[in-house]
Amino acid sequence: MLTPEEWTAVALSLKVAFWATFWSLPLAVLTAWVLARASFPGKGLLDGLVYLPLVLPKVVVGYLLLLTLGARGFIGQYLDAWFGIKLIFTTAGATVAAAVVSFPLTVNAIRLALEAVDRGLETAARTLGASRLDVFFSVTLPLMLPGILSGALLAIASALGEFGATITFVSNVEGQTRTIPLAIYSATHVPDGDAMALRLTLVSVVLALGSLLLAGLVDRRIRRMIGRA
Amino acid sequence: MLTPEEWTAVALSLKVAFWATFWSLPLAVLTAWVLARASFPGKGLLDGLVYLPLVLPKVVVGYLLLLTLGARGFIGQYLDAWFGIKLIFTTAGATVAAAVVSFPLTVNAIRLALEAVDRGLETAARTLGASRLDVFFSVTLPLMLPGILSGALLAIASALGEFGATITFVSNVEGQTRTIPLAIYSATHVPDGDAMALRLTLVSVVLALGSLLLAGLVDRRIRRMIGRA
Amino acid sequence: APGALSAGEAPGDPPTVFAAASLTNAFQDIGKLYQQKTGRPVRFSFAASSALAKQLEAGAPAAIFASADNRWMDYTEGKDLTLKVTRVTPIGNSLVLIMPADAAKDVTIDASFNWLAFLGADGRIATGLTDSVPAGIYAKAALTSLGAWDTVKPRIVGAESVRAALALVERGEAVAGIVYSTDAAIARNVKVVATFPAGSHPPVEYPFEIVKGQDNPATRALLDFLTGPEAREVYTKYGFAVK
Amino acid sequence: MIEIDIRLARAGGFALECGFAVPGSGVTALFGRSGAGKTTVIQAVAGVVRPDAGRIAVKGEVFFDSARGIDVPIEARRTGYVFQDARLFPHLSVESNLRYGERRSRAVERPVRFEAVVELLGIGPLLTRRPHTLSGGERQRVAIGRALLAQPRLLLMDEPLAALDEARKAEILPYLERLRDETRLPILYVSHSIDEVLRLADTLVALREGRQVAAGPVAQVMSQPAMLPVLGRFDLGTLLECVVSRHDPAYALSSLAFAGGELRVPQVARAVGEKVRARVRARDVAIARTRPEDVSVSNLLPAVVEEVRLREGPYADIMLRVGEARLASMVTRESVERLALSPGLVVWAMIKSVAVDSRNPEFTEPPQRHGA
Amino acid sequence: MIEIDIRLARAGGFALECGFAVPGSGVTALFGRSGAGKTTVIQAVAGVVRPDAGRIAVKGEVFFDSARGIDVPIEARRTGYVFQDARLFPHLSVESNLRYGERRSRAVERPVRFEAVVELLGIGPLLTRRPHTLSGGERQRVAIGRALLAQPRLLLMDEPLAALDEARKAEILPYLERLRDETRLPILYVSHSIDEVLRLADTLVALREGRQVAAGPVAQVMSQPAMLPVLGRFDLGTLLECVVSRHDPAYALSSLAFAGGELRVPQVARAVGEKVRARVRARDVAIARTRPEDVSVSNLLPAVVEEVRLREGPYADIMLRVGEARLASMVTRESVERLALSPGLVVWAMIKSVAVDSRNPEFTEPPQRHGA
Ligand SMILES: Nc1ncnc2c1ncn2[C@@H]1O[C@H](COP(=O)(O)OP(=O)(O)OP(=O)(O)O)[C@@H](O)[C@H]1O
Ligand SMILES: Nc1ncnc2c1ncn2[C@@H]1O[C@H](COP(=O)(O)OP(=O)(O)OP(=O)(O)O)[C@@H](O)[C@H]1O
Ligand SMILES: [Mg+2]
Ligand SMILES: [Mg+2]
Repeated sequence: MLTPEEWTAVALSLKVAFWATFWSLPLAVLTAWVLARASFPGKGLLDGLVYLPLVLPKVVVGYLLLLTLGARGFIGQYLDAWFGIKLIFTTAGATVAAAVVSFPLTVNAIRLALEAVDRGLETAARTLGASRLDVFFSVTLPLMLPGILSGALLAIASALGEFGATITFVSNVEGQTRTIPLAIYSATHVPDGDAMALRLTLVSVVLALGSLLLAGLVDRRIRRMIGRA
Repeated sequence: MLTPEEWTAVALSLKVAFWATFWSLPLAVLTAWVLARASFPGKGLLDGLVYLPLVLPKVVVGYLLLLTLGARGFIGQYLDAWFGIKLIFTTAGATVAAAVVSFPLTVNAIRLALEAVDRGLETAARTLGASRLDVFFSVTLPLMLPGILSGALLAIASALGEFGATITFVSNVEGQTRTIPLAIYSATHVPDGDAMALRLTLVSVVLALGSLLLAGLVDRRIRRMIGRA
Repeated sequence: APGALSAGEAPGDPPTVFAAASLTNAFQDIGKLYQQKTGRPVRFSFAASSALAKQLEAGAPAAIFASADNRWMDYTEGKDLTLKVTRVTPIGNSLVLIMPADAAKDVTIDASFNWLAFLGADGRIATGLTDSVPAGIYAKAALTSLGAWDTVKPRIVGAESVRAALALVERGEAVAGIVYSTDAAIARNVKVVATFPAGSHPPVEYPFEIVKGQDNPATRALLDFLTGPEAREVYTKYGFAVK
Repeated sequence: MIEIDIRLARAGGFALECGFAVPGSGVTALFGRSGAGKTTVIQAVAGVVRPDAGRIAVKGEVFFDSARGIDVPIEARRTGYVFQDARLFPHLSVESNLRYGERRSRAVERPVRFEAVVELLGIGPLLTRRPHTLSGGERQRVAIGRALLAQPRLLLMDEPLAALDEARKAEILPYLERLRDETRLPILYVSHSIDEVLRLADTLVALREGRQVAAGPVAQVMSQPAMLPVLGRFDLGTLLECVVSRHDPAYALSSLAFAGGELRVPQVARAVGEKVRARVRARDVAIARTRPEDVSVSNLLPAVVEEVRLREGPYADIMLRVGEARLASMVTRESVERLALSPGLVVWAMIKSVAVDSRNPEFTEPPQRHGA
Repeated sequence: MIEIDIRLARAGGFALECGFAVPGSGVTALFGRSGAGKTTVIQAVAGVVRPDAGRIAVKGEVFFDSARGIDVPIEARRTGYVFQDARLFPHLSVESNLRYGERRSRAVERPVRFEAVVELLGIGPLLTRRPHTLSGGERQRVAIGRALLAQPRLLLMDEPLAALDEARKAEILPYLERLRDETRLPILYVSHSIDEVLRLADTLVALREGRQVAAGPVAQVMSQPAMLPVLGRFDLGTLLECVVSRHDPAYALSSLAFAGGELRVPQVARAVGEKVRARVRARDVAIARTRPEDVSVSNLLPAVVEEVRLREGPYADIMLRVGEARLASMVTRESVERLALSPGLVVWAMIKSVAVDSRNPEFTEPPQRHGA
């Protein structure tokens, strides 16, 4: 059905989408919490910064990543020198690109869920002796779960579809950074690549529906758990 | 500061982002409602369909739009023949592309907000004589406003950053379809275009921050209005 | 917006030229000259040749298609979208090897050139996507004919456009790049260290054709202007090989 | 006529089964302990939960009938539901909350006036406020007003007064009584307070663990032995059907004639000849062997001891016959011995205080039973 | 010692200003009409709202002091707060809700046992359920249990029993009393029910429109004229400080000696010699000019009329002197004339029923006042 090369792209896409979501989720929860609950000078700026990857063309986002996290980038050089972390041309870099692009979506979904959490319940938890942090993990976070799930789903979906930032930042290195969208992109630029593009598009669709189905199941279970069903 | 050409791109971007959001919002609210509240066979499919533009590379989305809504497209030909609506090369087409790409984000934000609405209040409204539809407009919708706002913001942001689907669907025509991201793309193909690309990137950033600021103000007012402040 | 929906290709609109993105700067200059001379404006749409070809296929009302390689022109011809009889190929390009200006060392590319020594331990070489972006396709062809493809392939990074490949070399992220000479000419901080032998790859050509149904005197005049002497001057200025 | 005959099982094991028919006007109290199923019954009538099977009809209009597949939508039932939790709309001001249902009622049918409700509930100063700034009691008052202004054809009240102070309760109860009498609005009323129930209700439905223990006119139900575990001991008493016989404006007193004689009570707002109901709590009835002279107790009635029931603890229940009527009294066992109370003994009943309910007498006719 | 002296203004115009110091153990009732500011005071103590200025200290520990910039975080205050709305965690089972605070308390300090609380509140069958499937009363019971199990050093209860039936209330109150006595847990208790207040409270703080009307020991506060508008007329009464003088197990009665003689009451669970408090409602006191013979009323005390106050309506307030004690009585104006009651007249007070509160007598000592 798929060529080995295409299977590689599919596997890589899944890997990138999973890790991008996995790593960005905790940070997204933290950011959402800060944006929804904390108030400090410069919050508006942080807010803007978070949504920036959404509003900028993805190619520009990729270019900015290149400037900062490339081997010669002003952060990237230290990542390499100090930790031996190389992002450019690597799967790790593709993961970073996907994470950055999906970050605003994740944060937004989680933030909405957070704002819907009844603060009266948080207050009640504190009167029962729970510290703010404890309240967050024992009350706020469980009540936010549907939102976090929704955020994760968006993150995975957009990571699966991410193209512009990835190709600009880490280019197309076979087996390293060549995700499904890159493969599709290539296919659409070859005069007779339509069949391949279609096959890969179908794979994307199946992946998307699959993850939605899974998310739906998990969601229903969570809702039953937190008594919102 | 900006060249007339750049101003055109900025104005066009704003126009496209605004109208894309304006037209897709009601449909997004309806879709979110159906996904959150109704249950019917094939709902999973609809769910998947909604998220598709997110999971597919934008270039593919644009290509699919071209296939369906282009002048020879299987819907597009009737749009033209029956209503005289031409999408290809036109701002209207760019608007459609932006709307399609941002649709999943909008739906997701609105859906989360909808799920957070206390159904007990809807029941209360019905005991007071309000029909389902009436309840929706008088109780559910106002309580969803922060989510809708958040969805609109995401829609505007992603419309401002949309590139792949637009250039593939409606090409890159100055004054018609050359939005900021396309202008940045063009700028990178011109010698000394870097300065222009940078300027336009800055404009994007300013627009993003501005709309966030505006959204924040509106959001605070809405929350005060619905007693969630 | 009612306004947004009604905008379209009205009869009085200027003709639209579909041009490969690499022609952006040259065509913009030529367009200005054309308007100065004839008083008639021209509209351009710059995108990847593939995207433009697909748009033509979907019924985009363009007048002229200027492709960055023959394959897509053959494609539109084959679909009966553009008129073979109007085909002209006024310009070409050459494929060059570039390096960051600060690390540049002139080399000669031939069958015996030691790519691995040239690239160093883990150096990368940037070019367009080797199966879709024209520059990348030519690079692959050239390396293959030089017998170096298999050794170099793991080091190749394919960018979404020649410009992106250029950026990787400019930034020093890649040790070298394979791009068109025109691209190298407009880039700062990179230096051409070698030109690929002309025979190592199919000629880089930019075929122009008139779109079916648009073959009228006005379009002909425009096509003539695009291949005329004023245009040739502009092409030269941007480093194209004028034929 | 309100006919309810439903079965409903809930996840956690609770099952409701009850069937009763009560008059289509007047107040029907649903009485029972926490978790007995009172709210569930109310919800079924409102259409908020759907019974597994059964039938619900109000004044001849069928709301639900599983046999005939009828299930009228919530909004078409027009049941003014006051929820146990107030459920005010957070996005609307107090005034808009109040107007919500009013706007949706037919203009020609608005017996409940906005100003009257605001005045009565003392919520005038709150009209521009948002619900989240209200105190618990204020919220409940607004919820009551909102339900009333929806001009319902049936009022469902789920412990509406629990969050209110005595003074406020004392103000609202007469208004509900007036509403009941003037608009003939039937009211289904859930309460834990037997005082509230006795004051307001014509009909009583007692629930216990989802089962209907008793249903019928208050006076009749209250005397059923099945009610003993439902009612607390101190709340036992007697209901007397009376007719206003005389007013004594100088002392602000009225006289009520009943089967056993005449009662002097604080002035009632009913014309002479009208029927009223008086409630005498057993603990408010003392017994004397000889007629006490010069006591402040206004009501001294000759009586015969019918029955003496000694109970655990210090108390005994004495049933007295006063003329044609029966009267319960609660005294200490010590007093029973001291006075040598035994059936047949002729005594005097001293009634220290009487609660009079000026209900519209036509509602006291016994309803036809239906169902379980 | 619980010292509260706070000022707080809310949007909407409401301003709270109150200052009182009450003993650091025993029950302090916050009493007042809907919207008086009771919940606001409780919230300030819990740390849920921050006063504009003032000081809050519990047992020497300062929770809040605007002058010294102290504002202890909510969780460090360990106030077991039972909210007016139950606020159960929807994502946790009933058992996990109950355990939530328990887990977060220090294991060495757990006087309140899980099993005891579950047993007492009758929530054993609900342990595996989710909050959204509970009835209103069940929810409130779980909320009470959750607060108790957090092993608080102070219990804040905002109308915790309003949603409960009389029988359940009657079960929970003694447990709270025991808790109060055994763990010396101070309780701040908001209630509309003067009966509940009198039964539970040692100290009473009365609020009216955000102002403190009175504060101090219950007996002292209840007799203040400022309390008249706060209390309903029917709730007037007298509190008598008594000593248990004798038990009469045969009749399940006890005798209490007080400054005016002796009272016979249902048996109290206190040893002879212990102090208890008895409450006599004015409406439960009748007056006779001559000693009535052979009446079931157990308590007949010689008295002297001190004052006669005629009121509007049918009633009059009579102040009696019984030995050293004073006793309020409520009779009809008609009786005043019929018996020719006037100051100086020697009469008999007939006390039909007495509510006795077996509180730990050491809590009745007057607290030091502080602030406003
Ligand atoms: N967040 C708020 N903003 C503005 N006003 C408020 C707010 N919360 C309470 N109030 C007002 O403060 C006053 C006191 O409220 P509080 O909740 O303390 O009353 P309460 O004595 O507990 O009454 P209830 O018995 O009805 O619960 C009320 O008039 C109320 O409307
Ligand atoms: N959604 C539900 N799922 C499962 N059980 C439920 C649900 N709602 C209520 N119950 C159970 O049904 C029983 C009756 O509940 P209901 O709310 O009718 O009681 P109630 O008589 O109104 O009690 P209260 O006076 O405490 O409000 C209770 O035992 C309750 O736990
Ligand atoms: Mg209930
Ligand atoms: Mg309150």
